[in-house]
Amino acid sequence: MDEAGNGGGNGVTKKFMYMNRKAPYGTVYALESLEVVLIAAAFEQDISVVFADDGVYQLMKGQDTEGIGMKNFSPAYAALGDYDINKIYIERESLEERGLSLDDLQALTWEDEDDDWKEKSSLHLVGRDELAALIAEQDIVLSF
Amino acid sequence: MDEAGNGGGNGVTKKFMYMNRKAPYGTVYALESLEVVLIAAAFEQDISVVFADDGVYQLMKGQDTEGIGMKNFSPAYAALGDYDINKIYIERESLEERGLSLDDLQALTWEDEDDDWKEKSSLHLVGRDELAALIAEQDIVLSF
Amino acid sequence: MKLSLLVNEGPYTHQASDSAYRFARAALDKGHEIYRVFFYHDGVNNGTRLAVPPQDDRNLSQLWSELAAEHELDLVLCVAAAQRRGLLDGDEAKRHGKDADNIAPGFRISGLGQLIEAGIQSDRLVTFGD
Amino acid sequence: MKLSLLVNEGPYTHQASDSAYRFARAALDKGHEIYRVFFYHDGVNNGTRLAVPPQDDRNLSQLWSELAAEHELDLVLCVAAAQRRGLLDGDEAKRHGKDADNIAPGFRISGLGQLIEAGIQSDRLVTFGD
Amino acid sequence: MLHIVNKSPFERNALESCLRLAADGSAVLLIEDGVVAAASNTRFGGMLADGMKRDLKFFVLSHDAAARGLAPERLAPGVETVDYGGFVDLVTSHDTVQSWL
Amino acid sequence: MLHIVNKSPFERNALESCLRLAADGSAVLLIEDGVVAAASNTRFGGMLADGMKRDLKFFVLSHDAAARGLAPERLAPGVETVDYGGFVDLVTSHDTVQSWL
Repeated sequence: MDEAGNGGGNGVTKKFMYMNRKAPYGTVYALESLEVVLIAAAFEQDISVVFADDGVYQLMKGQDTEGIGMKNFSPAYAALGDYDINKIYIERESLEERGLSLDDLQALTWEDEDDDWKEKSSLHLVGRDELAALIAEQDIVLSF
Repeated sequence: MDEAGNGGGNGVTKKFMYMNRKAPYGTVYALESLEVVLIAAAFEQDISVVFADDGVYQLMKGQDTEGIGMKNFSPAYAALGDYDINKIYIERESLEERGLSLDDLQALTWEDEDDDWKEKSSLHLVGRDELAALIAEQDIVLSF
Repeated sequence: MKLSLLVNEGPYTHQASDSAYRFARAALDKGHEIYRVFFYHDGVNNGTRLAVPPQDDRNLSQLWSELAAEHELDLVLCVAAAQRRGLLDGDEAKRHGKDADNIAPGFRISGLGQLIEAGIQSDRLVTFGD
Repeated sequence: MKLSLLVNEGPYTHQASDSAYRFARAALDKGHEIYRVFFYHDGVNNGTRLAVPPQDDRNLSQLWSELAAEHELDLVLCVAAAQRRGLLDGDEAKRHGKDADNIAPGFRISGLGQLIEAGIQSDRLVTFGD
Repeated sequence: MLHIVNKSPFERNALESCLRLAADGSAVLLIEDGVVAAASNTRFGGMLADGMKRDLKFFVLSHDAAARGLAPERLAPGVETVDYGGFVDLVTSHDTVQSWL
Repeated sequence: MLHIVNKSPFERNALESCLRLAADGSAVLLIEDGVVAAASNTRFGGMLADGMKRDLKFFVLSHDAAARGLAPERLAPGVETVDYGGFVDLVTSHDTVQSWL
């Protein structure tokens, strides 16, 4: 992440949303989106990450990629909390349509510095109206 | 089409079906599928070409690509008849679902050597059951 | 206005690069500034100088190179995506012990931070992809 | 049995090349013959020797090259698709006045007729794509 | 906000997801294969009409519609056409642009 | 005949087109992102059950299901799992193979 050094922010803070709508492994978008978010973490911006449609499969527990010869990158989502990326939204309807619940997804947490470093969940289940409102207030939406 | 020279058939005749399910221009599959069919014409095989789902847009009349800076390859479909490729199937339900009829598609014809070179239509509107039966009797189905 | 573009697919297979190119030209015609064009995923394949499309077809890499030369555009290929897919400049090739490079004039290779920075510095970021 | 494969997408972006590679290995393990692997559309991008994926990731071009060497596989890149996308062997590069080539060992460039011929000569043709 | 959809709604779910998550009053631009959603006599014509009822504005990139043989008179009522210049204007006149890939 | 579907039915129409045009008695193999169609508790579970009534046989590539966290007990009843070797056997035991790209 040597790119982070250049900062580039000039003090501007924008609301960036990363919208993930694809299943992992069938295409590279999930992995390369995560790479963007991890780089973005080093810039002092207001970051949200959304998992909607087939994007919810990216967080499935128990991914085992040995048989397909690809790297299982799902453990890397845990790093989001280390970078204080804790606004992670799961669209409720997408989850339900796939017969899934939050229990099927890996837990993602962060430690709240302002609350005695208490460990809190970064995952927020949102309905579509709430998600629509969140999208509407962004400056940048990147869709993968 | 220098590749055609090698023949390669050794007298074997197989039923090849080329199934087109994508709109033209948004992706290259329609164009590169047509290139395969035109090459395939030189091999002495039993060829069918299908347009189903968004593939039916490939034959739309009046395509004008000047604005998008891409070559309009729709006139090249007319060459299919010159190669005696006359089993061109349009799935009726796909056409209707898109609010289209055969009149919206370019006419494709061939000249029947056994019938005093009469010009005949190569386009056959087939229902899904009929198309399913055609698919089931192929040796090779290539999907684009 | 200051605009940046993100191009996520290679030339020909998807229309993304064509659309982005035409959008860029229209924006420049209207007097806007293109702050950066960032090529990610298969988009890095736009940066090859080895393409030989048919005579009657457009050469997208060349169109981008020409537009960059004319308007001093900043065309950036993501280094990680480019390495995975075999797009290298002279330095990258040397560094990885490869015997050839293939990047086209007007393109440079840099990190993903350049995409984020483009988002911050530009008034708009428009994505073209599959 | 005699099998041929058609690979329509490049490495990494879609799983097609991975799936085809694992299928080919499993078929060879079972004693089948792979008559040909034909790379079309973006599939030609599998044939680059310039890819430098991360250390902990697979290198698909190299995996194909190795499998070809081990089993004398015929790996064919479609010439028209390859030219459009900047995949060239030494002869093609010279013929088109390009200063570099980038094809990997074990791959050769030929016409679409090789796909049809593979369909005719093989007992099965299996397509992997997007 | 400007939403861009470049895929056919017959093939993919991008337009549906876009319409589900676009706030009332947003603009939706159909480009590339997405233009086929704007044809008047398909089930998506109705979906666009429903969108208009909640103040969504629909635009079609004329060049992409022409390439696919969709003449202007085939487009659903209320859909406006723009050229690449109009595309640029839509981008600059909305604060945020989202492409539904 | 063996039909191969590699796309999620939530995202694309490939599975639907396949089921529409596959003759009764065909085999359908779900690979790559297509495996999510085999989860038991979605609307596609019902679509597969309808297919089985007309003698379609459904297979899922186990490695692709595992990669996406779909444990075997999540799969719809009647769906068989195969590994890459089983994929090869499906190809050799059917006269024709069609991939629904």
